[in-house]
Amino acid sequence: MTLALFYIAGAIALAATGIALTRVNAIHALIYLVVSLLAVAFIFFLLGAPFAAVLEIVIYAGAIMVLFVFVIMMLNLGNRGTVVEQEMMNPSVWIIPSLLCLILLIELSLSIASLKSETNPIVVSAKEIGISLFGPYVLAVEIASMLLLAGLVAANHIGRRLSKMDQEKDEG
Amino acid sequence: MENLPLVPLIPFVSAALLIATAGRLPKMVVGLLGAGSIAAAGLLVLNIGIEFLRDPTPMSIHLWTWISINEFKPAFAFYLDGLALVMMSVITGVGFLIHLYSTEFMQDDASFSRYFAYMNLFVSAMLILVLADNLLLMFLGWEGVGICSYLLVGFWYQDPANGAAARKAFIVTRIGDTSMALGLFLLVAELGTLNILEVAEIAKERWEVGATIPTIACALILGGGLGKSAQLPLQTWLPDAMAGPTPCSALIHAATMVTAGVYLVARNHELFMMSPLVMSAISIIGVATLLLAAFTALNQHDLKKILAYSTISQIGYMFLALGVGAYSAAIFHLMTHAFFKALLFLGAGAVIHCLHHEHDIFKMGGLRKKLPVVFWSFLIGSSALAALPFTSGWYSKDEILLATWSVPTLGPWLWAGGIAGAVLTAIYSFRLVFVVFWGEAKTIPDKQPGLRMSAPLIILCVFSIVGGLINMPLEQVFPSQTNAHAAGPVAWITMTIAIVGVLVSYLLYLRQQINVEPILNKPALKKLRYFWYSGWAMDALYDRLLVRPYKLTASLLKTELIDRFYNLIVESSVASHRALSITQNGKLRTYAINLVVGIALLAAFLTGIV
Amino acid sequence: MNPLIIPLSHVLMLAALLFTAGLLGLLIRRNVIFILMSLEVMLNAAALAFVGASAHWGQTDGQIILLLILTIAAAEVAVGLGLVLQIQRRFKTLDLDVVSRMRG
Amino acid sequence: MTGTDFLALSPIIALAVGASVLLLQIAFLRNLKLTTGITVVTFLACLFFLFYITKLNHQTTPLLLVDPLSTFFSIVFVLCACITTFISYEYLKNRPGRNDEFFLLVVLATMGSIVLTYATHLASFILGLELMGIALYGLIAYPHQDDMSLEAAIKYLVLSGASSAALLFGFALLYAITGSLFFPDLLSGLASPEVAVGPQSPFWARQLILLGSALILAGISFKLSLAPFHMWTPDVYEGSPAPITGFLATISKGAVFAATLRLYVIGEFHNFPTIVTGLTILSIISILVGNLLALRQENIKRLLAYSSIAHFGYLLIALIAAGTLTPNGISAIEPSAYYLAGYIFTTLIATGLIAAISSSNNEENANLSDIAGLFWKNPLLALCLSVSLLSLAGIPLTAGFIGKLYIFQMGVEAGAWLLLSILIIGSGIGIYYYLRLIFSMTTDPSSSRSTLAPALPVTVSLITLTILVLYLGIYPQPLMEYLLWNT
Repeated sequence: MTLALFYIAGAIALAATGIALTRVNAIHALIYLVVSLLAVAFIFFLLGAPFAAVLEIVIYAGAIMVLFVFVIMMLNLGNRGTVVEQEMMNPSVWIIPSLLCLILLIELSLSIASLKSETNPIVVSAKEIGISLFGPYVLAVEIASMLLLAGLVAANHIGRRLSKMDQEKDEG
Repeated sequence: MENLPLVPLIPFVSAALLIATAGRLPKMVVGLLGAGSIAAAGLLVLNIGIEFLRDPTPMSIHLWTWISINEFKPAFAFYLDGLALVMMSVITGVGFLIHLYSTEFMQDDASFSRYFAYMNLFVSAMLILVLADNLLLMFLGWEGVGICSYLLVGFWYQDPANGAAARKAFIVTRIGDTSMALGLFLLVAELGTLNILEVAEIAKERWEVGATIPTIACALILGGGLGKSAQLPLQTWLPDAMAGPTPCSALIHAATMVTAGVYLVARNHELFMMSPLVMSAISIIGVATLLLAAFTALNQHDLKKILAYSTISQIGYMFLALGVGAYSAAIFHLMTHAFFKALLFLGAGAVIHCLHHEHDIFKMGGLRKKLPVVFWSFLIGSSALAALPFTSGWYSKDEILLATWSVPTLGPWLWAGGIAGAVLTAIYSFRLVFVVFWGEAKTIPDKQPGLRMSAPLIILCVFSIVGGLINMPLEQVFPSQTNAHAAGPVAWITMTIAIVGVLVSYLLYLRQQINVEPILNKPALKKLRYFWYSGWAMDALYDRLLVRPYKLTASLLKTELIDRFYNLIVESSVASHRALSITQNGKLRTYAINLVVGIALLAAFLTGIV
Repeated sequence: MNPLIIPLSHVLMLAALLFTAGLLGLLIRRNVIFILMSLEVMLNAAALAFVGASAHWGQTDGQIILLLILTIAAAEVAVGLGLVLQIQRRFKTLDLDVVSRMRG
Repeated sequence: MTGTDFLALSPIIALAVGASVLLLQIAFLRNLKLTTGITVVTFLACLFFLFYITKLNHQTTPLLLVDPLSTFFSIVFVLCACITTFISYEYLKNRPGRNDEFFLLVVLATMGSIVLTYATHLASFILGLELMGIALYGLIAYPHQDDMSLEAAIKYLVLSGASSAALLFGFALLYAITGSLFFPDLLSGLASPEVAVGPQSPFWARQLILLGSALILAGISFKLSLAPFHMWTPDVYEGSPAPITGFLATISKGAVFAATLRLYVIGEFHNFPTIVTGLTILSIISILVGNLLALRQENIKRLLAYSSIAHFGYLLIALIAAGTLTPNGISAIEPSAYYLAGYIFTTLIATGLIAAISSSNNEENANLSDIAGLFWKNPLLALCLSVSLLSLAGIPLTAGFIGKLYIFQMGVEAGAWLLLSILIIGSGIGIYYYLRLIFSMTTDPSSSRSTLAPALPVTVSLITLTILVLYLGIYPQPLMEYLLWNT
């Protein structure tokens, strides 16, 4: 039963990702990506990691994807980019990369398929994660806060408009 | 004693300062820094010398190990013994006088600061050379003085001829240096060390006297000495090196650097004694060089070239002394030669300075009254050079010739060569004095040497006379010589032969009693004189023997296989550069594809799928 | 719930598939926003592998790495989207091939 | 957390406090001079603590191991960061717009490098890497009115993100096999005894470990810009502000290498012959590709980028040879640490000088023509650059020579003749383009317009670095002994 659920969720995740990355419209792509992330979150749940599943939904699907949506809305792209995007969907662009990725995938799967081990999952509760997060991993939490600070400062600076002249150029 | 490392350091720091300020300092400061640093080093040497004489045990100061690879641990370490002390004193003492002289001689030169930077750097490198306790550090100093010599010969680089002279000096000595480097490699490979004391010790244990390997090693190292000291067959660069400023010729090409070859052999005498063959070669080379250079000096009329050939000739005497095992005599002559030859060069510099840069002695004359200080210095310098009795040169040359006589088999022949050289030396040195200072005045001096030029001349005059009385602390360095004094007549000839030469010179050039013109102008003799004038046509010989065949082969090979091979390297490098540059096309996707290719290949390789 | 029996190799296989899918997206898209999305997919695949392995060993470590990956992804996306804004402003396009000028 | 823990962490805490103070200062009072001052004080405080803990050997939680070697690396990095601050001030002071955040990001990036250097656990490894990375994205794109810096930043972000993902995926595979993220247990202390690593371990386990290692190696090679993962390097170096080019080429790469060294030695990766062979191939390609690409490069930033590719190829030789020399691979540490320190100081001189040139020219790039006649205009700085280039070329009496000699010696002992011949070929090509730079400094000054007179702190730092490079080349003994003593 769980195994079947896992395959279904996996298939959904893969298919949604595939569709998302071949969309022309960014918003459509994002919706598919959210679906994919939800499917992965479900897999986390199946693997006995409910806390991870919740985080995946809240942060990935909830926060990061919404960030994308904001930016796309701010840019108000419309259909300007669509033409270029369609041009590059012809085979000459994707055939070599696809072959490369196929080779890499074969390599990965050859090794992974040889893995023989039975999983005996134990449900890891949020409490246990909390204990180890503020036990051995407490420094990771602190450093992660610095990392977010760096991201914040960098994004704030980069995203800022430079000057009035710049703004006028934008509007014009 | 602990401040020994400061001796080379002070001139080095001064040179670094002068280079860093790049001529922005006022000349006054440059002069003070340039001459002052040498004076400071000289005072330190004096201090160290006094201490050393009180307790004359050799000591070495290990500063640090440069690198350590298995057994091979070349160190930055200085070794102080009597020999090093003598050399240091000569370098800093004579060096200081020459620097002082230079402050006046060069004062109108635009590159005043550059000059002192090079000179200080030279002194520093020379001090490292004589203080080094291992051959690698010595080689560093060796190359350092080579560079400084190159820079100073080509000091007035605006004239292409000077540049050519500098290059010639550099390339010819480089041939010797390469040979020396090969010798050092051989020593490291065979003995595993370059420390001078250890080399001597291990060599004695491991090798038999006269075996092949020590002979090859000594011959190769000797090659370096021959190049640096302008001995046959590498002597051709020194006359051209006179293109540099005269005080630098006095310091580098007379007093110190050119005698480095003598120092090299003396310092490693225990190694050289392993090979009697090389020792005989040294003495024969010495005699050949001293005769050849003396004949050439006789026919020159450029004031500085005469002195240059006489330097080659005098170093020939030193090599002769080394070859017969009279090391302390060689070093003794090195020291006295440093005094009187520096004196002569500085005197020549004063003449040239006061005579609108005139070099031709036959355009001078009658300067006896006009430039009295210079005249007296020349007279004293030439007497010492000719080894007139009781001058410093007399003591040292006498010692060399007497030691030569007592050598079995070859001895008398070498002695005869030395005596012939002594006569010639006396003739050409007094020819110089008579032609320049007597007779009618052909060029009128426009100025007089000032105090800063006269004072060094006077001090060097004193040393040139009494320098022979200095007792050098060399007993512990060299094996004691058997002072087998030669029988009466030999000793008398040795001691007085120079007077004959002076007399001949007097008759020929001052009195002109014997009119030799008709004989000299006979075609055969004229050719011979020209042959001598050209330095036994060595340059032409090398041109025919080496340069032209080289150029010929080069031009033949230009289109040939070997060159094509080298061009292929260049072309393939450039072609692969171009090809690789094309891959850097700036497209993110290309880069990403490359990244994936890399991951795929790496994964395939590591997991063994390929 | 009955014992969850999902073989580790299958989880890793799914992660590898998602990883290559993200990589493919990175290789064929020219629009910066899509490239950033592909990056997210790749990071998410790595996170999935960690959670799978974490479940296999019954440890918390893998899930904590997931948390860190989320943090990193968030920060990276924030900076990346800032760049997207600025690129759109300056070049009037999000096509990376147009933006690329340096070479050699 | 004990007192020793806090002591061990004190350098990182100093940087964190500094970053917080900077954040507050920027919020209330924007003043570039004040910001620079606080940054310098932060770095000096950090250096103070680092010097205080030089002898400390302490595992602080599983995440960080403070040991003398890492502390040595951290001292080098923080010193360089401090000098970068001086150079950056010079670079920023005449630029319009808000420049204060620059220093905050520099402090955070430096913190990332220290965390990375001390890392003994995947969590700290990846956090340090990404903290440095994210701060660097911000720094590269800092002058975002400049098209090139935007291009450089987006290229770096995308490719670096992809390589981080590969790195993480690789670690996930290792984790799946061995159940540990702690470096000492990564391969050896296995959670399940039947999967003991080595020739006796089951085929599938080794297979997966090697696959994971390949992905990790790919990720690390990208950060070290080893060929064939090097292509981003020239573009990013060229597009970055000059002080950040220096940061990327020195601290960023150095920290990744320091962490890799530790991962390699503690994780005992050298027990896998195929990994060593993989490193050999990477090293050979990097040396050849890096040197060949630099051959006729006119842009100095790009040239340094290419040369850094080659230099990390040389560094790999130490790792490769170490495995065959000592069973635990520890002999890699001393030569590579020496080489790395020499390389970092040397490169910082060159990039610092380029920063000074581009600040005075008010343009981002320095071409060969921009340094024409430098010997006549500013002989002192020209001398510094010459020493730096000679050291990069590996001429005796410079740090670069001793480093190369050290690595060469290791190669000889390990009998890695192929690698050594490649090293010689690479150095030969290298001499050509380094000397080409020196020659162009001696050419006629009239062809270039720039005047060069950087502020005192910059000049002093560059001269200090030059003296350091010469000192390490003439008197290498103390550092060698220090490194030997502490490994």
